[in-house]
Amino acid sequence: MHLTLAFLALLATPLFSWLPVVPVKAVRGLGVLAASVAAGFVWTTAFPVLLGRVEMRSLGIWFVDPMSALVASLIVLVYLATAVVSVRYLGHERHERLVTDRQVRLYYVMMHLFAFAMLVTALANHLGVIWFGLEATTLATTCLVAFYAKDGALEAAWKYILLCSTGIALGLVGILMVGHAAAVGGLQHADFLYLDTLRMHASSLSPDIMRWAFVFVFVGIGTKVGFVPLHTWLPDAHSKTPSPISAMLSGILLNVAFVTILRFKGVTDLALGGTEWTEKFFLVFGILSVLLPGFILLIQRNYKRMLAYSSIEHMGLLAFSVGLGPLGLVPAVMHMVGHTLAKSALFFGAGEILLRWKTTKLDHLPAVFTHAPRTAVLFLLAILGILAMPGSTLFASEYLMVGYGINTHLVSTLIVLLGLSLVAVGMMRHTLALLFEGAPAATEVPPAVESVREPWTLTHAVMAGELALLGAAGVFFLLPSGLAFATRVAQSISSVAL
Amino acid sequence: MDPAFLSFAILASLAGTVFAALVALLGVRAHHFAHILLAFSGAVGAVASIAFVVQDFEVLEIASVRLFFGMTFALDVFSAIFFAIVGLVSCLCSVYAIAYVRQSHEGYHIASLNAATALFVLGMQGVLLSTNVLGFMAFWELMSITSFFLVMADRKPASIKAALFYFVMTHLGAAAILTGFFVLAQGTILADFRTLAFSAQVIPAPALALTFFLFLFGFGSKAGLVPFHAWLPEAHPQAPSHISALMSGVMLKVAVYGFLRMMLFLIPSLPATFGLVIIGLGLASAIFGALYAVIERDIKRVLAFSSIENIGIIFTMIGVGAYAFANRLPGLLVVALLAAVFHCVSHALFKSGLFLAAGAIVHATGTRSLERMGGLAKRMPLLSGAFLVLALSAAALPPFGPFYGEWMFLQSLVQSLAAPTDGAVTGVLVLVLFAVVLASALAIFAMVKLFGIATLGAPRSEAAEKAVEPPASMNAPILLLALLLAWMGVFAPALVSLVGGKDLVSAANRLPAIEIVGIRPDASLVVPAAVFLGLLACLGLVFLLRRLLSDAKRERSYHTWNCGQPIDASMEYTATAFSAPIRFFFRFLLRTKNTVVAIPVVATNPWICRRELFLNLRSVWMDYGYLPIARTCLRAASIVRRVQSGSVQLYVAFIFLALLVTLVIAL
Amino acid sequence: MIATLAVLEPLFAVVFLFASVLAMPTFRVKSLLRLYACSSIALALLIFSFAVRDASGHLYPLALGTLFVKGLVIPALLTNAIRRSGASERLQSSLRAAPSLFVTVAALLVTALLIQHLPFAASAASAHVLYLSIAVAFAGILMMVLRRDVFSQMVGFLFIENGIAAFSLATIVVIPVAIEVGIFSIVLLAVSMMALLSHKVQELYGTSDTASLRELTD
Amino acid sequence: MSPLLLTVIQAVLVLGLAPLTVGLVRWFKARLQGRQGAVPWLPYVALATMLRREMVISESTSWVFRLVPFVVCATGVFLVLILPLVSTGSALSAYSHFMLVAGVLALGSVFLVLGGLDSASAFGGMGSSREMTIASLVEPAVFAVFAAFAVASGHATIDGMVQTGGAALLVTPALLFSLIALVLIALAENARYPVDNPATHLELTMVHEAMVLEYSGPYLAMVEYASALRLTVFLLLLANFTVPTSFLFHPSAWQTGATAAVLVGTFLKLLLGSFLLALLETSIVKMRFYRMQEYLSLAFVIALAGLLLTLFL
Repeated sequence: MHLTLAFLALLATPLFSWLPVVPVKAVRGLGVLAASVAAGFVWTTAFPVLLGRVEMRSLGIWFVDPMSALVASLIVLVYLATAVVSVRYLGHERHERLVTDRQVRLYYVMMHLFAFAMLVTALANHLGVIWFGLEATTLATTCLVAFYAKDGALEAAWKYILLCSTGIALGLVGILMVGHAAAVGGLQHADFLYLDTLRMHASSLSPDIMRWAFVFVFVGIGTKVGFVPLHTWLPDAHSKTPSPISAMLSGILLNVAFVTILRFKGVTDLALGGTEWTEKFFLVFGILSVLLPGFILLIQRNYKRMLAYSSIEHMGLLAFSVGLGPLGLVPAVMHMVGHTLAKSALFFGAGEILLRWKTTKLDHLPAVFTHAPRTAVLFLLAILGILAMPGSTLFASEYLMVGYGINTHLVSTLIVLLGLSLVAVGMMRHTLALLFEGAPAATEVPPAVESVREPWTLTHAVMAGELALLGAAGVFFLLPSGLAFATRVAQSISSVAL
Repeated sequence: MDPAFLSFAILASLAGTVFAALVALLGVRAHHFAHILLAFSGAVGAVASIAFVVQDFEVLEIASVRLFFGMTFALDVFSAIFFAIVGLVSCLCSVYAIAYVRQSHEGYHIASLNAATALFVLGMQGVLLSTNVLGFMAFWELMSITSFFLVMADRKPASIKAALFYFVMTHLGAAAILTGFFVLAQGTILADFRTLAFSAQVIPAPALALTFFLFLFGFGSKAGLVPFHAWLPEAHPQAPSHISALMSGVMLKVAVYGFLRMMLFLIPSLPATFGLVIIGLGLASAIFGALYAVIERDIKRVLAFSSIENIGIIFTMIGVGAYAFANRLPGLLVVALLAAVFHCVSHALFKSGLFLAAGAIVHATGTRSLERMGGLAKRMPLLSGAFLVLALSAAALPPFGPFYGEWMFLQSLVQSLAAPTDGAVTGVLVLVLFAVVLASALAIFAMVKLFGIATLGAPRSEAAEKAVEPPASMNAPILLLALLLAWMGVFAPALVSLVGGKDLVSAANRLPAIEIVGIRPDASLVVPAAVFLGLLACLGLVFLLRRLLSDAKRERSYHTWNCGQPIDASMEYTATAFSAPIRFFFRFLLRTKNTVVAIPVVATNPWICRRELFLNLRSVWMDYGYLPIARTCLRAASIVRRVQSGSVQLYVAFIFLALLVTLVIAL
Repeated sequence: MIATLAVLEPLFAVVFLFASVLAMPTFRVKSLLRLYACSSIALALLIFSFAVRDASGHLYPLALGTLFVKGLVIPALLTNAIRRSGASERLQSSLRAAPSLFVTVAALLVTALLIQHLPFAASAASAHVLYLSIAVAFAGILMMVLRRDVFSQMVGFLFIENGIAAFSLATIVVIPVAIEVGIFSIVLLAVSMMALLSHKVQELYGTSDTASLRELTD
Repeated sequence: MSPLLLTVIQAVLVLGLAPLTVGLVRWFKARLQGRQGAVPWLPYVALATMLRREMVISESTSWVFRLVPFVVCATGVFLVLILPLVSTGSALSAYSHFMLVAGVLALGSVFLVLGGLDSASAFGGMGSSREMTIASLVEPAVFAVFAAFAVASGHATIDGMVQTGGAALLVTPALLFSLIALVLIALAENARYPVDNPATHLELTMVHEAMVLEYSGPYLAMVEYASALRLTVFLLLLANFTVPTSFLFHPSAWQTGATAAVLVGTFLKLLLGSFLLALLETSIVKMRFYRMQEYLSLAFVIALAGLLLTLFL
């Protein structure tokens, strides 16, 4: 019941915010209100399942098990954070006459639809609905990528929609193959594409068809996740959208697509009767996705693209961890939580820097630390969080990941560790250049803006909140109860008892 | 003192450090209080651990925390010694920092600097106390990342570059150590050191070899062993002086502690070749460190290279210990490891003292280059006195403590030469003997150059001219360290027994001259106290004779003899000139290139010209080791970036190629 | 009526395939869209004949929907988008007409080979529709890779969509109506979005050639 | 004869005879070069006058300048007390461990170098740089020599080596190499001929003299006396190592009550040593400083040969 209410709220607000009668200032307030209402409803349904008091709750085509509950609550958390940050971000842009009122309305409409689509994808039980949700997210975000309609944003949006739609079309082929396998396997027509029924009757699905289906789904939806050979749209799209939206994109959309693939992996493993076959994919694509960004980050002088490549690298880490074996799901869950929090905080910080200096190139930026110390410190802490320094969730997840990796795939773990070192060096080098080394040819901000001490804005509050959450989750996951929580969530999606 | 009180004291020291970090964040006002608190907690930690060692308990359970999957922090004799070093040096450095940070015109962000210092000390204390893998790695990363921020405290491009280089090495090192732990753990993810020790007994030989090399790289890169040392002379000089004192004096020892903890307690006996590997790297570090310390002209880089040299000697001692164990020379094993720990303690003392003194000198003269110092002994008698004692101890000369560390090691080497083992072992021991002696000889040269050029003669720049004695709160720690080294010179056997050689020190408080084999030790028993007093007595005797024989009190001060040509400071011998013979004798190793540019004063007359010498001290390791690797990485990056060519067609082709390839391979 | 339809079914299939094959060498926008329209119509009729053959009720609206949406609405939408933005009739491609034709034919042969490996070729309702769907999809892919202008990328994507619709026909004949409508509407929305973006690209960059869309590199 | 008395006698004897050795060397060199030469006891007179002369101290020097003469002299005296020069088995002979001796020698050189640097003149700098190079590069050779003796005699203290040294020479001829190396080291340590020219003031060739250029009055006396002491110590040590125990003059004979013989023996050893040194100095020419690397590596190689032969024969 709560879910339908949440969806209603998410559908109603875009309509209101589009009507000209509602003034623009109210649209922003409405956005935050809608986000909090949706968050409230989703959390009330998700938390009992998450904390294990309630077993799985399947409500018709919606399906709330611990994993989808976790993903849904992360979606809504980032959605709420983005809504709050957008108030500051768009307020500042409107104040500086960079965006028209119509654009602000479009921004909010698309943001609500984007969140709605993601929730649908995360909680859906029917494969067709999942495909519908994924394609809806692509369409909603295309408008947002093309938001500034100038210098490359259009190009990024066009490439984004083209590549992602092609990818998801392949995903559709995979889904149809699963449907066909179900048909051949003798399931009733009504529930061909229902995930839970598929899991129950997995043994009757013919392994050959399921193998083809899994390959298509992995490559298709893998384009949405951004595995390496399929990642080319990600850096352009994530660096051209308004920063709060790229926080949602990088922070949570990639995770939603990844969980969809994990669901298919569950079904395929049951059908094939073993997890080794599917894990090979995750391992190979994971290693590729860690190595390529590792090298590019060494020479990436645009800080938003740097964060985009870091997202690709973290998705690669997730895939690698899942590829290690059934136990690899536990660090993957922790890593998902950590990456969402850290990456969204980073993009909010990038947004602040972009607001003040209007450029994403390091060579045109003065030393951020001297002019905007608050943003600089929070950005630095978030970078440390994402580089898995002790105290952040990623330290716990990468520790467990390397632990499992060393005993199962020694050589590939060493390669991934080298990749991680490359990434750490690349990102630290450019972050320090961004924060402390002002480029000589930096376009100085007019002195009027310069002299005023940097005010404590909403973004800083949200960033601080997320970093606090990151630290708290970091400590929580090191406690035995944290490990148990992560194992329970992983168990819900894994086909093998952990 | 009963164990409960001691563990409470250690906990208080940890809590004090954490509280100091929090207080430091309050801002500049809390600067004094934060440092006093840090000093106090350091002192408490040092005293408690020394008390623990003196009463020679076996293991002291400090606390067991549910964090890190129920991890226990414990202190045993071995880690207590290092805990004492950390406590003592951090206490002195924070007293020094009170005046130093306020007056330094480097533009430090004081609140974050103090907080990072406190967290840095906490990281080191945590590493020493933790007995499980996750705790060790967490505090190790904390130590690395805070020291990374401290190196770039003044936020200048040079220090950021150095800090980045340091970050690369520590990140790779930490990854290597983590992998080493997991390969050793063979499956159990959250093992503590005891279970690691058991599982290490059964792992196959190749896995054991892999763990050894991973630990050697991990701890070696942090300690500054030669092939992985290139970051140390870049990073330590950039840090504020009290931080480079902490890093050089103590962080390197924590790395040595980690390596020793693995070698002694975890990895079962290794074949002799591994000992040879450690000896090889150690000797290379000692000789290269000493050579570069001799030819360097930046006062803090000289000290950084001298740290590499001392670390090389410590690793050689460990290597000789491992080699002796493999070749059944138990006596040599015991003395070698004992000498290694003794040298760790002495190096921690004199190196942190030297860095603090160097910091005071740099602060007074405003420059780090030795070429623009001089004449400071006349202007800073107190500081230069302590500096002299520290320099002599760094050169391991007789009356002071470090001499006895090297004395024990070389003495045991010479004694085991006569042992009836096969030729190869004796050959190795002879090689080690002469390499260590050459390294310490060059170290004497480097320390004399450092002290001589920095403090003696006429001041070579106005800043040096106007230099004035640093404030008492900066001088006190340096003087205390000098006194400690003198104390070590007198009570070396007490320290040896403290460090673990209790049964080695013979009853009459003589230095351990144990009968290894072959050479009877009876005639070679040396009582350091007697040597110290003997030298003082001779000094007194000479002073008395001079008073008796020469009544001439009259003195006349006049300018230095200059055979008619008025001389000024520029004619004095500089650091480059002083080290010219060594640079010439070891040019095949050092590859220094000096180019002389001659510009004729008058165009017509080519003979009379103004010559300028450009000497670049390119480091061999940097040119042939690190830069090629960096260049290949960047070239690979520029190749890989072409993947993002921008053409949509290519991107679509990528998707379908990926699909086809996966289909072909997977099915 | 059924018999005639049974005879005509292979005709529809052939028209459906050759429309996409012929689309490759044509470089004029209007003819490209016309080919797309007739391939969609052929697909609609194919669905209609399937509906009649299997007498499964819900295929009829699907056939009608395909006929109306893919046959008429989308081509109309695209032509007026292209006309409004004033794009040049002549479309660029990295291969001239003849070579691209040969490439497409080669693709068809490859698909024929591929079919044997397909695990479910035998069990598909009609093997030839399966082959058709994969061939058309493959042609769509080639068009996207080989063509250098914005609009033909879109048309390539549309051909892939047609291929997949045929594929769904071949594999699971029946999908719940609500899901079918949802997928249909999303595809329509995606295409309209692409048209809008192509129009804007044409406006901003002045040409529809993708060469201008190359600045976003690392 | 109690060991304490032995040490006192040795101290008085060697401290007294030190300037005489320098005088003898100069006298023998003059004679060998056909000059009449000053009387051998001239150094005593020179030291006495220097002690009374007024001192001229340069303004640019610091407290280190004043400390150096005392430390250099103290190290000399310390060596005289612990080494077995006149007799073995004296009170402090247990401290004559070879590393301690090498360390104290190095301490003396280091302070002399610091004194040279403090005078802020190019001469002092050049002398100090060269002296420090020689002092540090000679260390490995010193260790090799004493390691060979230690292994051969079974004792780590020089006192023990000397007691068995004489006999050992005949038993293990390899020690001859070590002895030659010790001679080369002695020449380097005492700034004698092939390494440095003690009698010159030409800045390019003087090493030891350059450092003491700025000293005058009592300080110069102390430094001169210290270098004389060091020369005497080395000559007596060399003699003790070569003289076989059976001869009367060997210090271990002291226990057998042949006091007079040992005193005469010491004087004869000094006479013979200074004559041989003078002979050597008149026959060879000073080596260029930048060929010092060859000289020192030669000394090291010979010492190493001695050590390896004793080890493996």
